[in-house]
Amino acid sequence: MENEMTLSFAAISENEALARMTLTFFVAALDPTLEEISEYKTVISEAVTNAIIHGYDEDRSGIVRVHAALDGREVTVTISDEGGGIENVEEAMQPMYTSKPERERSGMGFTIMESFTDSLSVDSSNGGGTIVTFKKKFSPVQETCSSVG
Amino acid sequence: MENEMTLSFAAISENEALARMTLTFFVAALDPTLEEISEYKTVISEAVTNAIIHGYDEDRSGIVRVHAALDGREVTVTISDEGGGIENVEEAMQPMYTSKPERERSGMGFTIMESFTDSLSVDSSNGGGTIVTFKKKFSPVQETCSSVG
Amino acid sequence: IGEIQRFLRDDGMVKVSRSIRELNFKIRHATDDFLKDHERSPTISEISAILDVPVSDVIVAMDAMKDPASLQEQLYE
Ligand SMILES: Nc1ncnc2c1ncn2[C@@H]1O[C@H](COP(=O)(O)OP(=O)(O)O)[C@@H](O)[C@H]1O
Ligand SMILES: Nc1ncnc2c1ncn2[C@@H]1O[C@H](COP(=O)(O)OP(=O)(O)O)[C@@H](O)[C@H]1O
Ligand SMILES: [Mg+2]
Ligand SMILES: [Mg+2]
Repeated sequence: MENEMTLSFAAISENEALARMTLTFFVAALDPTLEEISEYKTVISEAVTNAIIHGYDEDRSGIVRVHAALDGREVTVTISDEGGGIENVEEAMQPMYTSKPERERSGMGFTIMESFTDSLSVDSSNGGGTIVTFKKKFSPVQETCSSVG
Repeated sequence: MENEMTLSFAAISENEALARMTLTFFVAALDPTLEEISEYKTVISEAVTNAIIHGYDEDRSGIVRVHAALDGREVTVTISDEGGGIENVEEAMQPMYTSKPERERSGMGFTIMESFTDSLSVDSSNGGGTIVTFKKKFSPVQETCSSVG
Repeated sequence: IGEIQRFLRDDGMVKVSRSIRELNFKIRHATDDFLKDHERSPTISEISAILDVPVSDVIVAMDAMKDPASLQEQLYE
């Protein structure tokens, strides 16, 4: 199965749910397990929240862009912003690292994203925005139930 | 309330539901009535289907773009394609007119869109793609029920 | 109920919190039962078949239970 979509939206936290739902509907035809969906949504949620909170500092004039492409049972998703960027990506990806400790953020976003995806890459530079790309392969459909109409 | 989003996707009929769901989520915070939501979804569905079937003749390499902007309780939605376009827009908008009678299409798409929106405009030229823009204002939230939950 | 049910079918947009909560609850139970019987997570179409509700409703209800402070809260309350 091949398909492609892009969603872009104003950097307000209400739109995180919009992104999560749209991207879930996008892969629904692959009939993922509830566990896979939940992992996939968590990754999107973490990346989009980072773009809004860290990238744009919640400046609603910022635009977050999410691109998704399906190739067979694998989805490749890119979440990008044109916000402040990350000076030291390696440091930012360390478990527990957060630049906003005062907001009670856990610093576990990237660690969670890595554990729920098959691959994750982060491309960012200070002032130049951030691009997070991940791939996730959904398991083959199991034949336990009779086919559903 | 102000908000903005764009969804673009491959011109395949499966994505009509994706567009409908995403655009419904986009206005959900306004708490529209069931009737308003149903009208709104119908308009999006008709316009997106036209772009896929008429604009691109179901060539899946075509991209359909849906932009939506909220201003207070009014949403402005633009559905555009870069497909074949419409030679005579006035004729195309006549009730019952269809260029694909063999596909058992009703020719009522534009008529339905006009009746369910506050304004509708169609901008198209032969070979130059089509842009459909509509506005719909959602009625103020009624305080008839006490809040549940 | 008829109207709600019809609307639920037409895209998974329920306006009544009780329906979405009930569905929520049913999904959790069905998922637990399925896990016990099959030792794996059910797919959305399996849950949809077990509960006899459209896939889109399963997706919406799942999201609502995961993040109660989300958009769904506004949607269904
Ligand atoms: N899109 C982004 N733009 C700018 N900085 C980012 C972005 N995403 C992540 N960061 C930086 O990486 C750090 C770690 O991110 P994360 O692991 O999600 O933890 P948290 O969000 O809890 O701080 C953030 O604190 C921030 O400094
Ligand atoms: N996006 C589009 N691109 C090209 N032609 C279009 C487009 N939308 C509508 N049309 C033309 O306008 C006609 C009328 O559209 P509509 O009222 O929706 O009826 P139907 O889709 O049933 O034919 C179509 O048959 C087609 O010729
Ligand atoms: Mg984070
Ligand atoms: Mg039509």
